[in-house]
Amino acid sequence: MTAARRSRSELLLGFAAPVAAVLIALVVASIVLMISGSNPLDAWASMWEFGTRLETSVDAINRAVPLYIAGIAVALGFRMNLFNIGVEGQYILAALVATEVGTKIDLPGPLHVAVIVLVAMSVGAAWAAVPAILKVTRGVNEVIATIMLNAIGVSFVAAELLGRWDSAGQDTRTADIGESGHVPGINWLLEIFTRDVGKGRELYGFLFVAIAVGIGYHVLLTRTVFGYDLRASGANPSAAEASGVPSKRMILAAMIGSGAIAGLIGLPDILGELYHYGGDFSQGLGFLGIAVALLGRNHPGGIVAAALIFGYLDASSPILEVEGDAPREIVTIMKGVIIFAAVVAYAVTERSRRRRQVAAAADAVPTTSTEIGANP
Amino acid sequence: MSERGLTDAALPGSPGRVDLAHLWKQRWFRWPVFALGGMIVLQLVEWIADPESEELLSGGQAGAMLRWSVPLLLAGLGGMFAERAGIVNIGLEGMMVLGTWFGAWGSVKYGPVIGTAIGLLGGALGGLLHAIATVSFGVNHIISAVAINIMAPGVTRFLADEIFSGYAGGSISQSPRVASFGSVELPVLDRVSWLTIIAFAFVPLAWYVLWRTRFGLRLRAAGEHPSAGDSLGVNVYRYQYAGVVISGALAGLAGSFIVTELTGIYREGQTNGRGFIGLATMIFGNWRPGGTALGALLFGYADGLQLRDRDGVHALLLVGVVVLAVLALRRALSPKRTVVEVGLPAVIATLIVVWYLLRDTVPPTFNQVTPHILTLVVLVFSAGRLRPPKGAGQIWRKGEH
Amino acid sequence: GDDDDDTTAPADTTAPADTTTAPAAATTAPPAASAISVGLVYDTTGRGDQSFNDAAAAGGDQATAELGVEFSEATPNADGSNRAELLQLQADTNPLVFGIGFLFADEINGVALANPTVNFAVVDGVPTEDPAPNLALLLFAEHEGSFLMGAAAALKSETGTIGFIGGVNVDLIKKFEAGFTAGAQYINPDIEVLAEYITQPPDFTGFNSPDRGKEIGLSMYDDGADIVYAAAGGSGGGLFEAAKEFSEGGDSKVWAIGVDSDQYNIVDPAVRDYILTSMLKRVDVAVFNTIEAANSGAFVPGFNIFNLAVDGVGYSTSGGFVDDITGDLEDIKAKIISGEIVVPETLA
Amino acid sequence: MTAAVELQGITKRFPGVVANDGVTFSVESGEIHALCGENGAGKSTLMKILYGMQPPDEGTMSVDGRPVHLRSPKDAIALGIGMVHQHFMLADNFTVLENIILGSEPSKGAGVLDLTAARARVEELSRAYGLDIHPDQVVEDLEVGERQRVEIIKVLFRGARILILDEPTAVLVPDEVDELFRNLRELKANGVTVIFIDHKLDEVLEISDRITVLRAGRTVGTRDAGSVTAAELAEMMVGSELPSPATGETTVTDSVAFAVRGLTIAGDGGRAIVDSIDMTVRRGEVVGVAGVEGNGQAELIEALLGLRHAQGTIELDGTDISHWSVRRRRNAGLGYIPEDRHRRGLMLDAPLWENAMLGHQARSPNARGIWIDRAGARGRTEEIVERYDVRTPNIDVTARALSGGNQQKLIIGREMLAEPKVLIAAHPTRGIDVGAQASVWNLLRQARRDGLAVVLVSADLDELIGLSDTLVVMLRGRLVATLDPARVTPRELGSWMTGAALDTGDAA
Ligand SMILES: Nc1ncnc2c1ncn2[C@@H]1O[C@H](COP(=O)(O)OP(=O)(O)OP(=O)(O)O)[C@@H](O)[C@H]1O
Ligand SMILES: Nc1ncnc2c1ncn2[C@@H]1O[C@H](COP(=O)(O)OP(=O)(O)OP(=O)(O)O)[C@@H](O)[C@H]1O
Ligand SMILES: [Mg+2]
Ligand SMILES: [Mg+2]
Repeated sequence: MTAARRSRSELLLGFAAPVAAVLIALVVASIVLMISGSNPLDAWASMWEFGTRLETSVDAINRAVPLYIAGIAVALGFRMNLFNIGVEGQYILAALVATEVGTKIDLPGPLHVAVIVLVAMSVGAAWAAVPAILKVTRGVNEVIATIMLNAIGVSFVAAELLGRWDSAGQDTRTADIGESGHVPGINWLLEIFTRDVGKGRELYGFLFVAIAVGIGYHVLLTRTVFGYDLRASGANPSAAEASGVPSKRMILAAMIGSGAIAGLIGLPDILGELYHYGGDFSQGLGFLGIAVALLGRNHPGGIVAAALIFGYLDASSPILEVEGDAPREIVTIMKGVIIFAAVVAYAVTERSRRRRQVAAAADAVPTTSTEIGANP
Repeated sequence: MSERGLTDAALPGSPGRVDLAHLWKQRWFRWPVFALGGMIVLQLVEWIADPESEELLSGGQAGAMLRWSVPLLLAGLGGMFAERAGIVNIGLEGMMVLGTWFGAWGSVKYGPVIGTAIGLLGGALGGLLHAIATVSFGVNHIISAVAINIMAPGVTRFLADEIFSGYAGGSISQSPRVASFGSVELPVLDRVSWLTIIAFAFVPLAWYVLWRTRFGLRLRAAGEHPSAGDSLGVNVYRYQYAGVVISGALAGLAGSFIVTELTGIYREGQTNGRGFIGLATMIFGNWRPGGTALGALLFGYADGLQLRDRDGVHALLLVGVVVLAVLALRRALSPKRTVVEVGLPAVIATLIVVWYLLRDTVPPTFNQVTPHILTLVVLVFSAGRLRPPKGAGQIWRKGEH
Repeated sequence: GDDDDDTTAPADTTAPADTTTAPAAATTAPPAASAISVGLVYDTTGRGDQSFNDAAAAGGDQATAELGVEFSEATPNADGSNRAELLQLQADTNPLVFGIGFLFADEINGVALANPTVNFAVVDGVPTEDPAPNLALLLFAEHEGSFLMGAAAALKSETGTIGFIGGVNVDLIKKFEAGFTAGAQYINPDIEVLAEYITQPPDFTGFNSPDRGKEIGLSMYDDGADIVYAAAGGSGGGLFEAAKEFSEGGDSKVWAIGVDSDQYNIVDPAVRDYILTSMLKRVDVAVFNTIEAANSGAFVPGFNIFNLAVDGVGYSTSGGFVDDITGDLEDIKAKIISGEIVVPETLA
Repeated sequence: MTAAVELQGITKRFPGVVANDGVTFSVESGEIHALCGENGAGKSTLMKILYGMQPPDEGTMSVDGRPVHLRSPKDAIALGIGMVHQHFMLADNFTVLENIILGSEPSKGAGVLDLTAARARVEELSRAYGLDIHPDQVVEDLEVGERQRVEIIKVLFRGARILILDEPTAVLVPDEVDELFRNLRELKANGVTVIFIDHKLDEVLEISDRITVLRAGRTVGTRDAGSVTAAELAEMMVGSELPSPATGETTVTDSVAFAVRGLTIAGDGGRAIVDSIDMTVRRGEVVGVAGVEGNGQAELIEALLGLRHAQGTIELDGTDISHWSVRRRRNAGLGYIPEDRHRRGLMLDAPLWENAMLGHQARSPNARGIWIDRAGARGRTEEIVERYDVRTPNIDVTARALSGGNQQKLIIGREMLAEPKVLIAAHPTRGIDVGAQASVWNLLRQARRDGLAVVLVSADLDELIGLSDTLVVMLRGRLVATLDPARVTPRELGSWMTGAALDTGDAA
């Protein structure tokens, strides 16, 4: 087998796993629907019809943008074998503080947004630094620490901050960020290609930030020495250390970087649609980010696909209820099955890939070793 | 509590001679002394903080402590069984969610006793899924568990919509009222649920099973050194399956307990992160049943107190100071002392005293996260001393090691 | 979490015969052919929450039955991320769109501005910006209803101590506490009112923690309260359990007060005898009235206040436990309506 | 005498490798039978098959004259076969007793352990065979030799009459080896059949009755120990004369490349792990560090590399580098061949070309500024593969796919091509076969000729004596002797390493 052919077949195998996962999810969901007395074909047909409308696509992409950023935040930790379960707490706290700062300042447009973004990233980074510091100084496991810090961040720190603020309407929440702090929609981008997407829908301008984050993540990890060090540290910490990578500093860097990206997760919604932090702010994106990163195998391209799948499921499922085709909750089951099937499929394909490489390497080596050892 | 399960559990020393140092080494002796000491400290604090709080040592608070500690205890024991077999289970939360739904459904249909058993099975089902992924397919333990945690609420919501919506009082997010398991009147604690008693009976039972039976020895071997077990003909996979399924079953039982004893109803989202706290409880207990029970009681105490008596939590700060002071003192007296080891608890204790004096109450949100903060503090001070099973979290494949 | 503000009320029991409020519906149903279609967007739990969303659904069902309107429903993702999208989806096909719950306030205002030919209504919501001209704000005087609950509790209490449990410490729920405390003190200035909130925002699990509701209830009863009022959504069920358990513990009989709908008729028979009364908040009436008005071309944008005067809030008498004090309560109610008593919306 | 074990035509294939190729092997009851062969010859595989851990693809087995079919170690145990593995199979956290009874627990019924009976049985066994162990000790606290005894008791506890030992002497110092051999003779006297694998031919000749040699998965032959010489055995194993690590003439120059002064690493209990070490390495010189494992060699290396905090000074070409970071030291010309290539040397699941830049990732040709230079790095990898004869299909396979010897050559290649001034080599030939070993030795000799200064830590005494220009002995963290490799014998060296020579007052 030539290298090119093998890498093509490996690529195919890489795609086969997630596709299989989605198919399995479809089958499982169909069976569940049949048992519960709905017609799965009707359900999929109306989800498909609805999902392919331009408006739904905009919704799906808008949903995918924060999911994507969350996926990248989680993936950055994963690449170093760090399980940053704390993305959840980091982004909520970051969104809260950044929004509050955003309401207090008044700067020209891009600057205003830039300050909010910077504050959000700093807060996310700072909150992620806590488990990182605990890990490197005291050896505290980051999974447990971040789980605890999620609760502490949201319940204690956030509430203590929020408790001092004015409220608006019936909700307890921040004031609105001024006009200059809004990120304008980018429907013009769609209008280049097609008709007006219609009233009430704006493609998030934050899409560009998400794309930039993805590219930055990829370049950093695969093209820089720092990224190499980071991956080495994840792949084999003691070997990395012997190669001159200070593992503690890498843990700090990866966690803080992950937290800084996590700080951005809430901003597409806040700067593009809500303009405040309150009860209508979406919680739980951090955990979904874990799912998205898993499904996307920590690869920036894979995470795009994963975020879009989840975005589409979320954006097109309401039609099931509106049309009365099926319980909307079927989508939650589908998501769960997709993730589960995907991680199992990845484990299986990874093992088979390994086996084939070993066999290939063995092919290249004569079984008798006596003639090895000539002087180079 | 040492790891040497087989040796230090030996019976009390030679009769006729009272040797305090020797007695102190015996578990049966140390525990009551700890308990007594704890009560004296609480009494002192209550007396100092008077008249802020009467709840630190009241019967109502004791009952609440027991109630609130049970789900954490069961989850903690569950986590212990899985990790003792080498499989990390942060999917306890999801399995507990399954337990709440199945427990409620079973109770509605067949009464609380059978219902509880069904809840247990529901959790075990989640455990089985985790075992299939991690043991049979070699999926990373954290990843599989996260998938289960995401999937479980979706499944229960769907099931609730399909089944509970058909009952009067039921809906997509809740069940009809569920009867309790029944309780017994005890002194001081008032009414204690039978299920609470059963749950605490699991503590010695778990110890006995793990350290005194063939099953337990093999299960622990699977978590310490699976290849060793394998080389002696032990079917490692089977014991890992057993550990994770038991783990799920205990988490499911915890879910059932929340439904039948703590609230009398299934509500979506009711587990509220207890699976994670259960895991912290296990770590707190150094992967041992007695320690896990202690951790669960501590967290249960904090939970109960913050609900029953907010001022009590304020007074409890003083207890924290006492504990930290003792810790700092012990460190200072030990030969291995370092500035950080002694200084850190001392500094934190001082900060807490300052806070105590400056404010009359702790902010309500602080109450909500006391167990979480406590967990972090424990980890910060003892992470190096903890002794998790060697193989926990590693993916073991037969014939690849 | 479940961010609805109130508790349990299934569709079929929202207008029981023995409540003090009368259905405000007109009885003449116009022919179905001319009826409008209505789009409804619930909050995250959706229809079947036995609470707020169900009350709104009941109004819609009533409109379907009596007016022949057709209505379609939608529920946001569990994390509430697509409220605006769903409002827009409904606005694409329906001339009248509802958003159920205060969390819709700003988003519905935005969608209303973008769809000037569609009418919108939001329950409990007040947007930060000026409301759009095609948006109706359906608001309730919960403090007035809670005032009656406070008065009832004070009249019935034998220990001189009563309790209030709020789900989440947000303004809407603080309004309940303010009215309740004022009502109790109106009857007995020396009364002691224990008050606790289960969680603080942004943690909204306090509306969904019957376990914590029960524990707080038990501790309030332990501390001498004999009547406790819960404005805590799904956590309220825990309070009823606490009342039952404490009463059966052999001490004295204690009471709970329900909220939103007539909970005596909803809860399991095992606990209904501990529900003294319930504060009624007629979301179903508000929804039905709004549909009816729009259907006949008389949609009223802006503030629509549902207070004691229009029976938008009230109290229930099921079980007959407050029969001995209905005279007093009616008296107070009249005074509130007449303006003689001014109920505060915030704590003194 | 009947044959205790009779293997006929055993074949076992792994992907790309035929580990056993029609092996025939027979062991008489009550004898000590050695199994020899170079790395990868298929010895362990054969024994795993005999122990039921791996099913053979072809062939038949009989035990005590009866044909058997083994599905798992359980079956083998039932037939009285026990195996002590190359890597100990002991749970550190368990007591000796727990480790021993695991899998064959005496029970009071209903699965309840009968610990009293078990303890009595273990004590009886340890008396009967002169194996000194304490059932209630935790394995963590045991020395290597004690652990091995636990492993042996573990096998005897199961009533084994046929005992398999896979490279039991690899981890032992000479005295411990003597102790082990005493135990084995005791076992033999009690009628136990012993099969053991060993690479050291003098040991093999000393203890065994008969010897079977495997080569490339085939049986070469079986000889009586009394009628064969080491040279003959070696020829059977490799098909030619055994390569030796001898260096030839000296290349030591006068210029000091590496100097260590007063290097000290503080330990936990107040005692230093590494205690005021002085060492000088000149260009072209190999300084061999001998010592029983656990006497501070590993820590010394870590300190030299900057992985561990230490007092004292380290000078590289006259510059004090003792406060430099690991990366700075490595960029300044400190090469490193790690003792455990999987732990310290490779990223097993990363492609070869990424492995080939590990340790040199921040410098040319692998990087330009902060950017990775992919073309440069891949080019360098191709060069390593070619010049150091790394057998691989391409440079994109993962390191895991390579055999141990090829992995080692990749590591040596990457260190050599980076042109180090000082090379720190820890056990550079550990676990690789004789052929690859010879090539590693050649590479080191070559580098030494080119003026490289080498610090060589090894447990292989022949290798140390053969390659070093100067030998130092490390004992409990201190350098206790400096020896001339030209004059010292392995046995003398061994007595220095264990401290025996210190007591008898031999001078350095
Ligand atoms: N599980 C396995 N999968 C694939 N190949 C294997 C496996 N086990 C052994 N091999 C291969 O089989 C061959 C024989 O290995 P074996 O371990 O029996 O050698 P050995 O003679 O014991 O060597 P050593 O002296 O290094 O212990 C080697 O090429 C090895 O790589
Ligand atoms: N479990 C296994 N599965 C697949 N291949 C294996 C396995 N074990 C060994 N191999 C293959 O066998 C060959 C040699 O492996 P092995 O580990 O026995 O080498 P070694 O020479 O003993 O080196 P080391 O000292 O690193 O163990 C390699 O090709 C390796 O990939
Ligand atoms: Mg949105
Ligand atoms: Mg071998």
